[in-house]
Amino acid sequence: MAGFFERIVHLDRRWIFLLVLVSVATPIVIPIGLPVTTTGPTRAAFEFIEALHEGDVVLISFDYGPSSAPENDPMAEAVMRQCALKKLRFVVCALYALGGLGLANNVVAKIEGEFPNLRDGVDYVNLGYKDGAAAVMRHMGEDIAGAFPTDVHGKPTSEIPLMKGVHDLRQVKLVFTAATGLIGEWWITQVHPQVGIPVIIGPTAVSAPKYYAYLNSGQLVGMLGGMKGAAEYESLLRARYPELAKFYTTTRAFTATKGMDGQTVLHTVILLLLLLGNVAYFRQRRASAKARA
Amino acid sequence: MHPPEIGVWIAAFLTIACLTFLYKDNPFFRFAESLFAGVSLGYYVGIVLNQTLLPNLFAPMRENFGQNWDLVVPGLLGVLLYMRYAPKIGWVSRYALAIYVTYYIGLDFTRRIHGEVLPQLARAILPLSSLDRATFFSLVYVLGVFSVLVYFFFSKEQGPITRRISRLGIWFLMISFGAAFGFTVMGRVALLIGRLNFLILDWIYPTLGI
Amino acid sequence: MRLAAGLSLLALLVAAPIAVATPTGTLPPAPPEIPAPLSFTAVDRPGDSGDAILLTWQDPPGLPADAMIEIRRAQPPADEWAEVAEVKPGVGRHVDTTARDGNVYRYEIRVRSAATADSSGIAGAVGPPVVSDPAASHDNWFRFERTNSLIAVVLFIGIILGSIGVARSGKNIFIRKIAGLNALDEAIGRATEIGKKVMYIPGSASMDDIQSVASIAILGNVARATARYGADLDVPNKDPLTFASAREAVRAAYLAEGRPDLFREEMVNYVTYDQFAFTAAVSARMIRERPAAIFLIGYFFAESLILAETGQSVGAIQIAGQADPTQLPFFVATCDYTLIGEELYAASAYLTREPVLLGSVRGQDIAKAILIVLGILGIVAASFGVHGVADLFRTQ
Amino acid sequence: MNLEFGRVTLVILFAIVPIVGFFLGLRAPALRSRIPIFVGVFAGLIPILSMYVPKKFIAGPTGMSPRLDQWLIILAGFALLLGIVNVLQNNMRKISRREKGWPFSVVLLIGLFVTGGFGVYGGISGQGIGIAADGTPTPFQYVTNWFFQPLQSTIFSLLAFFMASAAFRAFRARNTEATILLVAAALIMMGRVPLLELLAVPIPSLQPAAASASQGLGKLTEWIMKTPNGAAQAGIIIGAALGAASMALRVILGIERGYLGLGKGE
Repeated sequence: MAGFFERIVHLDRRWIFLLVLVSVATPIVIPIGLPVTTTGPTRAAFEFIEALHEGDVVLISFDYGPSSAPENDPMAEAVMRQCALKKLRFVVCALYALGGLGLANNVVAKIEGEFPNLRDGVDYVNLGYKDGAAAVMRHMGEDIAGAFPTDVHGKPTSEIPLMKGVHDLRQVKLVFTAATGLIGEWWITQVHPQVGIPVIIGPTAVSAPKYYAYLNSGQLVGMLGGMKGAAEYESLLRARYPELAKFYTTTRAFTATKGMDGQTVLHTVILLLLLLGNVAYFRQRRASAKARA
Repeated sequence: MHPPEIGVWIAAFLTIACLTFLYKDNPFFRFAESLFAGVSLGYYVGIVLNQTLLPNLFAPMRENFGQNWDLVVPGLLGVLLYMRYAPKIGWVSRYALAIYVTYYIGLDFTRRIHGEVLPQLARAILPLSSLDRATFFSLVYVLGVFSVLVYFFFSKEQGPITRRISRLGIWFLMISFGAAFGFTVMGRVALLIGRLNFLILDWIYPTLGI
Repeated sequence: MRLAAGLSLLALLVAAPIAVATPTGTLPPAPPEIPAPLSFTAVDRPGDSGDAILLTWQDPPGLPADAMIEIRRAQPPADEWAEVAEVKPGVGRHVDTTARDGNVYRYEIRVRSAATADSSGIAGAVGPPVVSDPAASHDNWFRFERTNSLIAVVLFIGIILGSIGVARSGKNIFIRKIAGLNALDEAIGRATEIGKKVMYIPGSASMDDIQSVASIAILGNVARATARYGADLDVPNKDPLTFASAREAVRAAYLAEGRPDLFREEMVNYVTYDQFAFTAAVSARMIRERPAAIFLIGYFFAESLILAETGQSVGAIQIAGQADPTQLPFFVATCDYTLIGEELYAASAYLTREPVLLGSVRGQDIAKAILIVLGILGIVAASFGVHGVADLFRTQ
Repeated sequence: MNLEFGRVTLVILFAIVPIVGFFLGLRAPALRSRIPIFVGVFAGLIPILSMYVPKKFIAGPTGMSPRLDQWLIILAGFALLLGIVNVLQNNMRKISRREKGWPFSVVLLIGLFVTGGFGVYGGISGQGIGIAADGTPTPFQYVTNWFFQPLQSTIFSLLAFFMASAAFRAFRARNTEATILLVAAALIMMGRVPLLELLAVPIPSLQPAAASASQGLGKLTEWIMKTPNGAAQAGIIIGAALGAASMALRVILGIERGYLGLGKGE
């Protein structure tokens, strides 16, 4: 037995890697469908958007790249669906250099397909990508058309019907940033102080803890923390709008809710490993103390 | 269902080659890693040229030189960076670096005090008068902020009281680190889910015709 | 279409006073009177960069339920009124950001009831207008709402410069032990003994982040130690400007130690600009070359754990350092020592013991002490029911 | 020619002064470091002033601070070539000396030239680097989609494995601090996912209890993240901000100048 624990304490990490691979791959092939409990920051974000009025303008900023797409894509999709259902008008932009635009285009195309009534330029507009995130944000605070002279199709921003009456961020009711790194934080530390616009952030799980400080200080309205936050948002959305269920139950497409199955299994596996590691550690320590005595 | 296109096969091969690094270093990984280093650098050549230099430097100068004549200067400063390869006058590259660094550091300076120190302090000023759960939570918060700050005192030898407070600060730090670690596992698993989704849903299933 | 609406508006405007003057009964009932907004002013918006005029007013009592406030503007001497905005009641202010500096404007404000005929009986009836004094926008010299932040900045600069002055005058300054920095020499020494290299990664950020600047300062000290011991140094870089700085710093360190012969250009090398391509290449380098000591100091992002776990698996002594809290948990879990937060910035003072640097660390401590005292005073005041203490520190 | 005050000042400070400095520096070596530091003081003061002085010439949309921002984005663009030169030097050397693993240097250079070539072609031809006018991806986009992005995402996803191995090794209750770390991590991991529900799957009668316990755990997680974690983060942020601001001051004033390769008193 002591030999077993000895081996566990110094376990080759490749066994752990194998375990991780198996426990994440299995639920993709065989889904479980576990329930999701919602948390305060996500509910705050959801209710804030719910309280907006028809015709209000929301800015959705794609501040992430393909590497965090499994986390951020479902957030952007969920918020856009909510805007479409509530008839909020949304302005899309991308400030992340490495593929933010491609992701924005994908998500917009997907939502266009789901809501055929949406009119480009009237109900939403895709302004495309602009380099120099912080400077662009500050510029948008003063003049959106100045920061983005044309939309993604090359149409002058000032001629787009939606942008009539939307000169700068002061006429926008909310910024939602799906973000992987610093850019999301700049919305809070630079744009929010500049124009006082409410900000909701959808950060990757890793940066989420940092934003609690901003939630506490009131600089942030709400937050969708990582894939769990996205899954929570999906479940809030499905509860409020049953007509959305069809987007969240197809077998081929990926949703954050499905991702949570793999998450749960792997979290369980890691916790069991922690338990095993500690039991082994104490057994071994006792054994070596005995040996010394 | 169409069989996956050649691009999917390339991506699948590179994905698996990278994953083999977990087992051990091997020629497939080394191939993928070298290719990645080259492709990524080439990628940024394309990105920087098309998304930074063309729209910010060349296009404005070509379209309206009168308004943008001053952009000659950053172009020249950019060239100065390469002067380090000229042995005698390598020192002129310092100008470019000094301007770049101090501008952003200046920007950072006010951002730290204006955007971080003051708002975070404002947040820690909480009334602790009533006896309820909210006050207890506020007290925990206040203790946390100030004990961590005490831990960061460098120039004063710790007395018995400050030593205890700073120990408390370390405990708060440990809670925070543990919590943040646990919180992050999710995000990382999400990435792996993304890759395995690709391998299973976009490559294996279509190849097998499922 | 718009012309027709305008004409009918005009007709209404003309008709309204007549309707009031006529005795009731002979004509259809008079429309409910629409009140005019009160205390309307138009002034330059204070504390901005110009091109904006601030309009303020008070909603009059007895507004129709669906009324809007209509704002128009004219440029004297011309008397053509152009619509600027229509806002909901209850706001009481509007900023006209379409104004241009150097122009003089007059603004007119009036209440417009609903445009549809069925809600109040009259289609788009408007109340009497109130016209402002002429106003012009200009840029200003100070943002008053940032007074608190300016005071803080000035105070901070004063404290730091004062402490540096005191330190320069020769006062001895104590600095507490920082374990990660004590281990630095030991790690380099061990690398020299077993003939393996020392790897120093100055983060993934460019020189626009101050953590990179701090890391380069520490790198200077590490390079001096490797020059002294004769250990091999390897500094792979992600950012080209950090790379340029790092090379200068290492070269200067070898020169300062009198060992320019040991300095090789390849010690500080560039890998690639992509975060993960960099990570893959450097991790692979760790596995292949098995450095004895690895320093991960600077601003790291998600790559932190891949680098540190790989470094751990090759058995290197690892010292990490980062001021931003996001990656600290991973460094704490995988590295032997971690410089946490402010420790990163105190490091160069600790390593060099230069009075100027020690003085500024002392200044930071004084600033912290003041913050703690202010915080506690604020909490006491807030607990005794003084409102708005925290607002003194909120910035805009 | 736009000769706004702010713009002309920028050109004088950051072009004329360096040019004069260059010629002076040829004769007086001491000025080779002093004038760059002097210029740096101004570059550092501009953004600080623009924070409080909203005058057009400094903080307006084309004022000194935003304009300098635009300048430096361009400067940073030039810097990439600095790195590329170094990569070429290092790999060419490996290839010419037939150092161990030199074929991989060939792979690297092919990747660099092909991808970079597509990017340059896209820029010069006006085709761009995204989707071409006919809706097909440009060659650059093709390489991005099927080479660059899968590689990037896969290396990123290695973190899932490393999280597990790091947690297993590091989270052991060796002492008080390590125990706190372990307990906090374990609690949060439990609270973040419907783990109790998963464990209750085989026993249906326990499921409601598991759900409510899970809800409670979720609340606890939220509290830990918000209160003790939020407090520690705020403490780190405040301390680090003071350290950063003090360092910034030293850099702007030219006291700290290791980043220029200048030691004390050089």
